[in-house]
Amino acid sequence: MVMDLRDGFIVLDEMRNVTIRIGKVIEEDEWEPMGPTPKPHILDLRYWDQKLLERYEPFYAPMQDFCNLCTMGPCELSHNKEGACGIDLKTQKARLVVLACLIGASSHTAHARHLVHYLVEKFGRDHPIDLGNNVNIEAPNVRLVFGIRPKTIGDLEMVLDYVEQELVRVLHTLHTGQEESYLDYESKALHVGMLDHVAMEVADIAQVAAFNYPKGDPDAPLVETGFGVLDLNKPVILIIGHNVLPARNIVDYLEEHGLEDEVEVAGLCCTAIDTTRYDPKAKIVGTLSFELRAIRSGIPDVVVTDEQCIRADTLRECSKMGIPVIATSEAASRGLPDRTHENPDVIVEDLVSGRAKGVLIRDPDKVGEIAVRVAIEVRKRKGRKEPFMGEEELKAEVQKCTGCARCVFSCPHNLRIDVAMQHAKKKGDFSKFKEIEPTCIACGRCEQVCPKGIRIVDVIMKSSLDQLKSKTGKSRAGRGPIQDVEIRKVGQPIVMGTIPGVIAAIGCPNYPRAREELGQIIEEFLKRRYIVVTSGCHAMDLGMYTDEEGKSLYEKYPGSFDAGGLVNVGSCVANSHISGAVIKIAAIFAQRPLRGNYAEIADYILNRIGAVGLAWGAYSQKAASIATGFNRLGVPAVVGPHSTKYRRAYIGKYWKREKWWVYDIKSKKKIPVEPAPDALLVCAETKEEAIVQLARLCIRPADTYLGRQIKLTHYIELSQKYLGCLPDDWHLYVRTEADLPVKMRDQLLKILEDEHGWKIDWKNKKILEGPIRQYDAGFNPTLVEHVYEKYTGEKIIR
Amino acid sequence: MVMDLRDGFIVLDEMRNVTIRIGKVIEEDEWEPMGPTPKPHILDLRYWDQKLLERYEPFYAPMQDFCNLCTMGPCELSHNKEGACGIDLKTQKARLVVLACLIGASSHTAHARHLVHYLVEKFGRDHPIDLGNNVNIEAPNVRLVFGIRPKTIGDLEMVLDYVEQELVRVLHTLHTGQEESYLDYESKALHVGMLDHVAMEVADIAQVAAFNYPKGDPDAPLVETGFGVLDLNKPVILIIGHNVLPARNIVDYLEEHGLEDEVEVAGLCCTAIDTTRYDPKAKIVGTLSFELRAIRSGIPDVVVTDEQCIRADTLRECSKMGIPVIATSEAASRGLPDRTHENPDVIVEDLVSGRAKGVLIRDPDKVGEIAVRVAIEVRKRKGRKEPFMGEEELKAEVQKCTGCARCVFSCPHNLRIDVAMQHAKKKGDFSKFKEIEPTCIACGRCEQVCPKGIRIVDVIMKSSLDQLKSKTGKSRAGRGPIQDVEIRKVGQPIVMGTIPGVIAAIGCPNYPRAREELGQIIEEFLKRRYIVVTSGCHAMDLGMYTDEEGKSLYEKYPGSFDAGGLVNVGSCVANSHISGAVIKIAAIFAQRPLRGNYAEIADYILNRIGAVGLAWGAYSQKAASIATGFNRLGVPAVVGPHSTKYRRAYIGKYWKREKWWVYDIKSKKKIPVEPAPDALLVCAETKEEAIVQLARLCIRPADTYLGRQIKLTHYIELSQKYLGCLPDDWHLYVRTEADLPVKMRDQLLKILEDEHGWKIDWKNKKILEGPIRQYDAGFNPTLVEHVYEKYTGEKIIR
Amino acid sequence: MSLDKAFEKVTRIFNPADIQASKCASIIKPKVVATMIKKSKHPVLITGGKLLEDEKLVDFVVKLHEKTGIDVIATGGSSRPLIERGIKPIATVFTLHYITQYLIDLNWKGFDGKGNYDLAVFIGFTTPYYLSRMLSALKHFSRVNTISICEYYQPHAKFSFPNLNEDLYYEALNMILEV
Amino acid sequence: MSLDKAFEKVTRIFNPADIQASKCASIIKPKVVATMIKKSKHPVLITGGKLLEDEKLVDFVVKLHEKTGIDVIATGGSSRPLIERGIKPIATVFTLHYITQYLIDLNWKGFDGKGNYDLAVFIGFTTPYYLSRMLSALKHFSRVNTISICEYYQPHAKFSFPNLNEDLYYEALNMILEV
Ligand code: SF4
Ligand code: SF4
Ligand code: SF4
Ligand code: SF4
Ligand code: SF4
Ligand code: SF4
Ligand code: SF4
Ligand code: SF4
Repeated sequence: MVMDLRDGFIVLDEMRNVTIRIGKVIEEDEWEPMGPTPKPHILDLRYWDQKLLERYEPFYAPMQDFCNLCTMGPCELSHNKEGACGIDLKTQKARLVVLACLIGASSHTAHARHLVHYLVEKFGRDHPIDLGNNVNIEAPNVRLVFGIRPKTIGDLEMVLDYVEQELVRVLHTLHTGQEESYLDYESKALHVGMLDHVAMEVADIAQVAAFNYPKGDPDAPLVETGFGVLDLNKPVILIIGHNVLPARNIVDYLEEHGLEDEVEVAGLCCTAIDTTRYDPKAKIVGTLSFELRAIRSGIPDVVVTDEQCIRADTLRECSKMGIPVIATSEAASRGLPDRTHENPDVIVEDLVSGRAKGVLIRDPDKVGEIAVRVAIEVRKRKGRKEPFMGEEELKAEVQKCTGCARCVFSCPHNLRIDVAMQHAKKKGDFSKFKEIEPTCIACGRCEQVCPKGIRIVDVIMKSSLDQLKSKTGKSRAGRGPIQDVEIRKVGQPIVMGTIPGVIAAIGCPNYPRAREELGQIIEEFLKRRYIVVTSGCHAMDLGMYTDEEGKSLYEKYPGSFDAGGLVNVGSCVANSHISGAVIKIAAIFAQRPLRGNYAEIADYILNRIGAVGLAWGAYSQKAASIATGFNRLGVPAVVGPHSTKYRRAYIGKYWKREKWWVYDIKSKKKIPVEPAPDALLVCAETKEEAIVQLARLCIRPADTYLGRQIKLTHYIELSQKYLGCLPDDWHLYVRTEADLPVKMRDQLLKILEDEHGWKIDWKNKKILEGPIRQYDAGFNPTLVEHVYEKYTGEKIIR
Repeated sequence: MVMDLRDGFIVLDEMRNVTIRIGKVIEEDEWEPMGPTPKPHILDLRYWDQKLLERYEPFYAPMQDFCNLCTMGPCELSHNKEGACGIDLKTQKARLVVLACLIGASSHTAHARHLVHYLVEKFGRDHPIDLGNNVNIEAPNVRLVFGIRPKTIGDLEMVLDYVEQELVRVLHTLHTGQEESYLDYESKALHVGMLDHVAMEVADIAQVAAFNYPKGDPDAPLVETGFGVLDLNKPVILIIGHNVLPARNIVDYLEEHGLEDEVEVAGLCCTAIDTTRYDPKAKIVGTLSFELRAIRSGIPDVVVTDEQCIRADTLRECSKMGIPVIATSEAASRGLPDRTHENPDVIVEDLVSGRAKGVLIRDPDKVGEIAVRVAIEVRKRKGRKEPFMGEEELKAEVQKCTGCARCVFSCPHNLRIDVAMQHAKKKGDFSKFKEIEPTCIACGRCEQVCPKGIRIVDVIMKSSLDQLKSKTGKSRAGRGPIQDVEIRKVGQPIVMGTIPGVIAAIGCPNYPRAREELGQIIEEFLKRRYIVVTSGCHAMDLGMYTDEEGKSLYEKYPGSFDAGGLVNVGSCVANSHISGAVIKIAAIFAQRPLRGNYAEIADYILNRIGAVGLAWGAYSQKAASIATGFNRLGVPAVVGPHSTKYRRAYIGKYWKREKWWVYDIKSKKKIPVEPAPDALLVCAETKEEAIVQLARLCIRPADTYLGRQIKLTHYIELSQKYLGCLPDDWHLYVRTEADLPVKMRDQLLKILEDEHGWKIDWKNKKILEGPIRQYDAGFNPTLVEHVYEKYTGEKIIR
Repeated sequence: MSLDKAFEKVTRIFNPADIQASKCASIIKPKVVATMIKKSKHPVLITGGKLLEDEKLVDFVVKLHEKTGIDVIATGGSSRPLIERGIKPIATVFTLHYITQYLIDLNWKGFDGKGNYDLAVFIGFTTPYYLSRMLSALKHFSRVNTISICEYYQPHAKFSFPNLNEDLYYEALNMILEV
Repeated sequence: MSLDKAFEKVTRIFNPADIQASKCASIIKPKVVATMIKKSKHPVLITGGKLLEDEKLVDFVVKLHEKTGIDVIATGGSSRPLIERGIKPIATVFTLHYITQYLIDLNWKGFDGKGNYDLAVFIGFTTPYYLSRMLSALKHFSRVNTISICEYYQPHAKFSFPNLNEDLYYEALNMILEV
């Protein structure tokens, strides 16, 4: 339906001085009846949160014993004491969790707002949201939460109005003197997480629709990825951040001026991903952990920053290397002068000559020219730069080390720099730095405390340069949404459990140990034909994880959302396609209504869809809010050990039998269920542990026996492989002998009899007594009263 | 202009299935040409902030050496080290300041949104914003920042849309890895402060317009105020918080049921103020510092809480006293069950019987009935309660004390509870508790650490009950906006300086020492015929500061915005009328255009209007953002010592001569000026110091000689009175002998000659050489290039 | 108290909040660790993923278990080497996060049904920051006594080894076994 | 380092950030205060509002000034009693906030034009939390040495008296004068 009416003014003759502005053209056709909670406010889904929080008890690990949030403090809250405002430590920590989620969700919302605002100006409010023929449910999160089907970019504005309003309302609740119960803050965190997925979806569908990114294409192009991919013979523009607009303008400028092959455009962090969705010829240098390295290498001729996950010392570091900086965002203006409206010639000359260390250019459409001209001109005048550190320098640096170990204690990983330095100093052997490199996140904290001022990051980089460069491979460009047809195909096997699970690898690069562990984890699941989806920094790191032939997993596994597929959805904001896919399973396969129907869908997902997130590193506030959004939707996440510093986890207790129940719509009874999944957010320490947890958390109450059998088989096999034994709790998931892995059936039945006291009919190899509940093929679980009432037609007396 | 068209749908015949929703009816008559910055985004006023920050250098006093905001940390940042993301300590602290301001501004914005949403539902979008005949500039902050004249409640919605959008954009910038310069975070804090005043204005004019509060009435009724005002023979409903809606419903219910005289309605914190604006028969119990006391006293029969500045242990504390709680806000749901839609009979019975300790009622319109019925029924069943502590109990408590002094070290004021306890224990003399009481903010932190579990708050309250009760007086109900006619009258004397200043006492109750010091400070300025405005907790505390005859300052000084007047504008959100009044001076007296013209107006205020804020206690995030909003507008603030814990101040350096300059529109020159004011935010330690600073910071470059003379006279007199000498810097403010206080002229000229080396023509008693600049009656200063260019018609070459 | 004494006493704090730390772990000597395990009614040893790469730690755990009979909860995959050495941990699949969550719950009956543990001894965590957070949770919200015998000092434990270099560390572990 | 020694050394920190405090003030003895003032090139004594209510503090400041000639910056109104006792503070109207802001600035010439101060001694602040914040600012952002001789320990100073009870406190002040 195309309309000619646009926003604007209609002048009515009878009413002088009055114009009527037509705000929004709302399409009111009833594509689906409205569910109970369109545009939910803070308290509207609290009843659902209470269900989750009752089972998945919030766990708090304070980072500090104090609160400083107002001037009645600081308050010492150790041992759960109360501060001057009456808040206790637990509630205070929950408050900080809400804050982290708010910052994360605001980042995506502001990003979305910026994109939508820009696109409305450029393409008009009516620019259609067309994600290709195979994507009919274009915005599952928006439909689910807000209750509309957005048709045009303009429709997204009111969605953002709503999200912003809610975020501000939640931020308000952080004011001193409010919530008394950590559970209420958790409900707010979950609310914010949900909003975050809406905002991410708005951002990503807007850019996919407007910029012609791949539209759910499983065969999206492969993109060069890694520290070693740059062609150093060309001028290099390095773009760091998360907002594609300036990068796009650079790519466009190059094309318009026929310079595509003259200049190397490389991205760091999510901007890298989105730039390659726009232009697969662009390259991905790496994640946040490569920012300092990329700058210190001296390779870039100009650095362009936009927003989020960019080091706050970018200008300082670039200036040390003589690299000019173009800041482009209100979020990271770096104290630079705003020169948006000045003559580009003057700006270029100032940057190239070094008169200006950097400039702020607020208009993304003006960045391309300046960045390209600066890069070319810098290269022309200065030529290729010297390597950032000579062999002699390296040796001299190492000689300075006294072995004081201050660096070790300031390092997030306690990397033994002192040992590596002393070893190199005494033996001339730098190999220990190569061991350190894959774990080092190049954060530079060690340098801040080194009394000798050793350039530790450079020493590590220099010592392991070959290794760093050789970790180069191919990523698949972010494909955006999952197609409805794909969902149609895998919906049933996922819900039945015959596809054992969906693993979503979606985190940041602060892994516990070597970067390659992520690849090892993922490969285990790809081989076992789980569906693997990925995004952001994890997606990039996977592109650098290659086999002996130099092939990355993207080259070895198909890009389709299917068993054994490896799907890169895109940048951080594309995570919404992962939640979207899970929502679409409920909508397309199970025909559950989406519109404003959050609790029913989340409940469906929690009970039926074996999807689990993996954030092996997860440093940011965005990661906190994304994970929390998945949690509200009923998707658990396994996170790396650094994530304990988020302070909060959601961990259920399998031994509290009274907490594990559902209403069964079929039998119309409240019945006990197996504790599956038994956590919504939990940290693993090692990759071994992560693998087992991921398999474990894929189990769902609604698995068919075949599905359960497959899931249990993987779980048990992985446990045996990595933990050396059967998992402690496998029996909890057994409802019938048919659930048991076929090959182990006898052995396991014996254990059930001997160790767990179950009654077995050995003749028929049947379980007679023991399981938490009987298996019933028509089992139809829900935790939500109104869902139960809707499908049974019966009222629950509470 | 009244229109019949409302928001809704027009169905156009030609377009089936399509309805057009009329969003906003925008009145487009050109009441004033649009200025340069309507609806400014983050960077749009950065140039103005840079002017301020260049002079008023941000000062940081970290509360902790660390940052924990993401999982790459915690990072140790002492001595301005950088964290793993590259941020240094200073920038990190600036980031936290932005956070505090954001929480504060969000509180007011969410409050405003709630009110507007409610009022639109109740009264319709077209309900006019009519603030009475004498208030034509109804919304100076909205006009100045957003650029419209709001005519109806509905017009306020788009203002809030804008504010919310901006707040989210700023919140985004707190994500790890963004700003590199503390100056850019400060610019964002200032932006948020400005938005806060817009949000506050929206909230207050909406409620004034809808609820028929006093509309700028200098003779607004006097209201009983203090811990001793309650009639204990009646059932008591205690309302705590900041959002009038539930309180209003209680008052309405009483009236509708003829129960006004049967039930005592008392408020704590800003709700108290707004309730008395709605119904002056209601009473004000006190500020935040009285919340725990009011509950512990056992007097309330029911406690109703809404939002902000309510203790986070309210339910716990009430439950200990057997007082049922009705929570009404999404911001403080206290873990209580949502019973909004249940039968009131059941709820009342549950609360009265104690089966339910509290309930959450989300709909303010349902609170009245439940609160009133519970109060009456509780009183009926339980009668008047025993006093909260008997004499014997008091003695027994004190006996337990071991003098370990843990309470002392946990007390925000280090009050010597140990000494008072030991004294009482040994001598049976409880008088030391009476000395403690006026400083104690009844926060309860001491009780949290007392190993003997002594009820310290109760001991203090019991020992000083007479004193507490006797601090009872009258406040003037909040009058809302300042009338345009008042502005017309005082505009000139303020700008000329002949009214020496406007002191705005607008803070929280965590004073450094005794509560009465606030009254002492204010009285000093009232006597000297400064204009004093007040709001929030300061306004209430002033109502309890009485003379021997029991008269409060409100009874002794008129309520008009005029020399020697004491104006209570209202609750926290009414602070916008104070910024509004200052803006109106520029608009009405100086005829400067307001619309979207922020920098010019702020510049005008900074250079000309001797208004200074005083927040003697300022604990909250709201206070942080309000003060920051005043600062952006060019209004400095003196704050109490606890406010150092906000971590940041803005303090200029008089000795950096190069920083103190303006463009003079008259002489068309850039000329040096006196450092007036030389700080935008500074803490005073004692009331003596505060008084002198307030007088000092009223001085402005544009003072006429008469005005300067008057201001200097007060400054010097107060310095002599309280500091024992001439102030160090008085000579900096002397431009001509006419600036000097008449009575001291000779003496001061002598000092200028002897100590400062000025040349004096003793015959004519004229200064020949010495001052920073010559006095010029036509002096027309500005710091802003485009203002200079506008009024001179000349371009500045930078 | 005399003036001299007042100055001798290292009074670190004016207002504890002001320096951002309430109380740090006391340093515990190896012998005392052994004694505490012996004296405790229901102790448990919790092992971490470092056992996957450090044979000496596995050795130590095996010996301590043999000597004192202390039950072992193996996390992070540390069960595999222990099982290979013939130890049967009482739990293997629950991460340290789960274990800590359980320990905090007064109603937990332990893996042996005998009730919650009164002493938790931690060893072998590759990622000291993970353990640190868990010790913080236990400090604030549980009644369990905690001892860290990891290589780095753990401030949030009730008792902890100090930072030790490799050799000293294994020597310290050996001393626990000698008692 | 032997094992025994390693255990004797009270190693408080694994990761300093982990316990939220970097470094606290060293306790300083009265004699050392006197010595430091004497040895310093450009010391200054900064007094606070407590002098308005505590005659003994005024006494002390007067004597210290007479004995050492140290310049006095009087804040919080503390100038009045000092002036009454014949002292002429070099500044009276600037609050502690201003003074701290100035002290941080390397380009400040001091009130006497001789350059910034190298030692700032603080006494008589009614509100220890205000002083605490200022000391924190000076710790992180300035090169000035700071000594607090207030009644309560000030962790953010470079040197501080410990928490002292009234009698001990005045005794300590007297000892400064005795040197
Ligand atoms: S918010 Fe509460 S706990 Fe935090 S500092 Fe303020 S009074 Fe203390
Ligand atoms: S801090 Fe510097 S000197 Fe000390 S061990 Fe580390 S690298 Fe060597
Ligand atoms: S740069 Fe690497 S070695 Fe240095 S502190 Fe960061 S992670 Fe550790
Ligand atoms: S995955 Fe994490 S580090 Fe990477 S861009 Fe997203 S938030 Fe930043
Ligand atoms: S935000 Fe920066 S300084 Fe703070 S914890 Fe994270 S990395 Fe460290
Ligand atoms: S903490 Fe308790 S026992 Fe100790 S001095 Fe204070 S009141 Fe007395
Ligand atoms: S209740 Fe009063 S005495 Fe107790 S800590 Fe708070 S302010 Fe100090
Ligand atoms: S003045 Fe302060 S304490 Fe009082 S209501 Fe306002 S913010 Fe709260």
